[in-house]
Amino acid sequence: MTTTDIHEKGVALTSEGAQELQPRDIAGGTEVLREMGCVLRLSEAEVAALGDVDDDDATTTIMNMGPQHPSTHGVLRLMLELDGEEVLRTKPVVGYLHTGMEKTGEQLTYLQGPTNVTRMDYAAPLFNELVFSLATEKLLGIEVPERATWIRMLLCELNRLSSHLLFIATNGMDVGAVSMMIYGWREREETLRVLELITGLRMNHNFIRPGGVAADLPEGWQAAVRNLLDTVPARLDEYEVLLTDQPVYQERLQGVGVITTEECIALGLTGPILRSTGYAWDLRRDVPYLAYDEVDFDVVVGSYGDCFDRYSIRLAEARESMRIIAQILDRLPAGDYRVQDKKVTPPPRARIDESMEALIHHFKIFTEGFKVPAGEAYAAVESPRGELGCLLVSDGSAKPYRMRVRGPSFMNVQALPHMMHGGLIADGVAIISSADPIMGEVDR
Amino acid sequence: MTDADADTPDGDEGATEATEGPEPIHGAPVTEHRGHRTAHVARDGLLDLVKALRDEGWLMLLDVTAVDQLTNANRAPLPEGVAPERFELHVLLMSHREASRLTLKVQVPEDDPTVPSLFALHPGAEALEREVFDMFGIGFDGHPDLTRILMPEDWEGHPLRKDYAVGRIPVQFKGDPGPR
Amino acid sequence: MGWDLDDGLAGLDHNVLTGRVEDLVRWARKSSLMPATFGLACCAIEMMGAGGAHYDLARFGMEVFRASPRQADLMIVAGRVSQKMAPVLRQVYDQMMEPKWVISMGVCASSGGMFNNYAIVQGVDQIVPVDVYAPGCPPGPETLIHAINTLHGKILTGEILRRRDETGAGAEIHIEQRDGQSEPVVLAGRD
Amino acid sequence: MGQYLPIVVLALLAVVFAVISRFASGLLAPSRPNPAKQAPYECGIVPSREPPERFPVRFYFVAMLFIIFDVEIAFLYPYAVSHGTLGVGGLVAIVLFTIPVFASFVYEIANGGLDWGPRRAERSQGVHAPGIVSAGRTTATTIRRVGTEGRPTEGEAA
Repeated sequence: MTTTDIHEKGVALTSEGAQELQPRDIAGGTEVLREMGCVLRLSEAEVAALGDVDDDDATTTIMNMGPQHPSTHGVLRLMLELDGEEVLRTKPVVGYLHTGMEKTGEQLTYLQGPTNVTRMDYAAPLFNELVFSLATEKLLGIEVPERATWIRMLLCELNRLSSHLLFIATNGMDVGAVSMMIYGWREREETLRVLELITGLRMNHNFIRPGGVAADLPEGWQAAVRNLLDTVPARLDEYEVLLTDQPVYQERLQGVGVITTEECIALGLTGPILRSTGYAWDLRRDVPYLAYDEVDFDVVVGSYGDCFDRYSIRLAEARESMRIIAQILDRLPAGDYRVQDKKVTPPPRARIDESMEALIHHFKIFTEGFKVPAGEAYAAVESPRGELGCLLVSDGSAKPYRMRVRGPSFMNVQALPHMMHGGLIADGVAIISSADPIMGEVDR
Repeated sequence: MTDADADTPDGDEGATEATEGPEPIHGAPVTEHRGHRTAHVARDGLLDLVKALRDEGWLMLLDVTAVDQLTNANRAPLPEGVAPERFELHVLLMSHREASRLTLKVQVPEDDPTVPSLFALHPGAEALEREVFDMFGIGFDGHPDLTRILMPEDWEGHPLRKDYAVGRIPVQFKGDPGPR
Repeated sequence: MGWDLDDGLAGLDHNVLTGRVEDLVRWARKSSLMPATFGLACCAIEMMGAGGAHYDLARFGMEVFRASPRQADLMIVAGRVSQKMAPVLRQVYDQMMEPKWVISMGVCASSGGMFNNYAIVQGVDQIVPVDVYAPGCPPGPETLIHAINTLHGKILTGEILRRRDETGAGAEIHIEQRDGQSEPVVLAGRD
Repeated sequence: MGQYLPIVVLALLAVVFAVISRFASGLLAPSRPNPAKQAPYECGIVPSREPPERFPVRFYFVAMLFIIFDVEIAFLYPYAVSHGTLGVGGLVAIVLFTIPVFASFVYEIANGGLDWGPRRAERSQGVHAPGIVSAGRTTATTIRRVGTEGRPTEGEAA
């Protein structure tokens, strides 16, 4: 079925057959088990208790909250079974942004890897590059210099800030405060300007590479970051006035999409959703990587596990990130920004004109790529959405044999049906927005 | 006495390194590589090992993925008694109390690629196993809804297998680029 | 509303009385083009950035992103189109009201970009007729606004619709990228 | 005769406007019908099965609400404009008109027309936890900061 013959037939074959939600009468008893949530199904006993509700008058309609929908944060398709406005069963159908990145990852060398991986979670691209680089460095067994580690931490916290600002903007818009999009994006542009000054690009930076960082920090980066740290906290307080004290906002988010710690752990959820249930688990503190054990920050934990908690956690985490950035500002060590191991780092540009070996070295690293010893390595970082892991299997050649990225949003999307059960469609929109899934990371 | 202690530790040092390595978990041999602990378990022993580990504190299932070892020149060494097969299932578990991760490796033969599903123990595994089925064609018996998750429903073949072409369209050279 | 007498009728400058209805219709279509939200991947974030306060698409009468294709007449394909998404994209394009235009934002939409593999449609022009290709990965808001202005110019002259009637293909205009910082950045830490 | 002229002109204008707008779109807009345009829009998906004709009763409550408030207002406007000249007689007439409409509104509230879905009931009784839905709950009160002193203790690891 190539796209051309869709063109002739004129009829778009968009039904995905078995992947879709089957109506009760066709699918029979086992499908009703999905009632509680796509994954945490009802037990037979609960379904039996449910069974006596006579189904003939409550005709449930199955409706598509499809790939092209303003509030599904990208191309997520949810099939909802509705009784009037109330959501009974939900099934996420994903794959509408499947880009075959893991297959492409096997064709690119380790130096080209970050360009492919950075397009997975496009709200926080630097985290993908970081996790790929950490896994590669674990395979190589090399140590990245102090300055590179701290630069990576600075960039990741800036990216976390911009990702949480994107969340606040879209969360406000999804719940009806459309002007939040304008406010949220105003701050995000400030953060992206600082990232553009440092890395040269607003997104998909390819700045964190195996072996360190692509370039040193430019002149005047302290002034830009300090200016950011002066303006954004005041703006976050402005959001508090705009959103938190609003009865409408509270009414839409409090008590909606409640989830408990046991359910989160059973579903494999990490990040703000797990922390919103009151369970303090943050990789930056519990399995420290980079230099997070030398920086002092707080892990923010919620109390009820509903959408309002997740909103408050992300708002507070944005402030924590700025607190970390302030500490990095004064404690950034000097030194070189890339590992000086000849095998991994190409020689500096000036050396190439002088020595023949440097030119050969430069040529070999950029065309054929450096060889990584055979083995497997798994690295994980705390991305704004949860634990982002990267498994690299190397067969000794210059290209990874298998690259697997564990996206937190993939598990968060599977938990949506569980949180949306029993709520209204409007609550479902607020829940999708609170889970903040990024479809690039779900479909890879 | 003292020199006896002096030399025996070196002796033992060499010995312990070679023979047993990290101690086996519930009878599954464990190898350690760059801080990446891996337990090798047979297909039928998977469910009770995961159950035992879960009662021990390995509560969260982080990831279920597979590696097609068809064309892997130098593959990670397997402990003796574990026959290398084409597919290798990686089950990644995490214990919050010890703040550490453990990978379970299951060898899956090519002719009968089925593995018992972990859905009963960790419901979160449903989507992960659907993705492994979609990308590698490894069946999971006991899985409630084993269908494709990423590819369209009527897609033939399993893309992440090593014998599946990348599907690259050769880029034609459309005329010479203008003066640089 | 002047009349340069010594130029005779040619001196009559353009105004309401002497304007053609067709110009009025084209001007109306140009200045209130409603884009359909077809944000797929990274380019969607930049498209939202273009709609935000700093780059402000509202200056061109386009700040409202219509969700349903019934009320939209410009489809910005922002992001990579996967094989599973292709029929949906064609369906939404068919359901859009006439006259409709398509901007293919980003290299992934225009030509498959860096993902030349089984999963990505190598160029959205295999599915829908495209009018403007915006290069960049992702194209910055300036490039998107440049693409929109180019489209506005073509709509104003009206020849975009004449060609659509004869060939059924889009105008296929290629524009160059216009974002990034103007002055170069000096790298500190030379010591 | 002169007294009714404005009403006639108004009616004529209304008819003319209706006719013009009915046929203008047919003439001016480009029309290229294709099967997709007639098909219902379901977020880009071609629905494989027809949507059921029977709607749950609750949707008709919303229709009732609209009738009660909108239509009633339409009748109150002319009264409000001329209530001075109508005097007490007008007031009695309007009150007599409003009472049955208000009765249907009370019937609607009794039948839970406004209480959509169990969610609201569930939340108001605080089934999950007390204080989950309360104005006093702000971002500051609902989160707690766990410093770097230690990982989750035995109990919390649930």
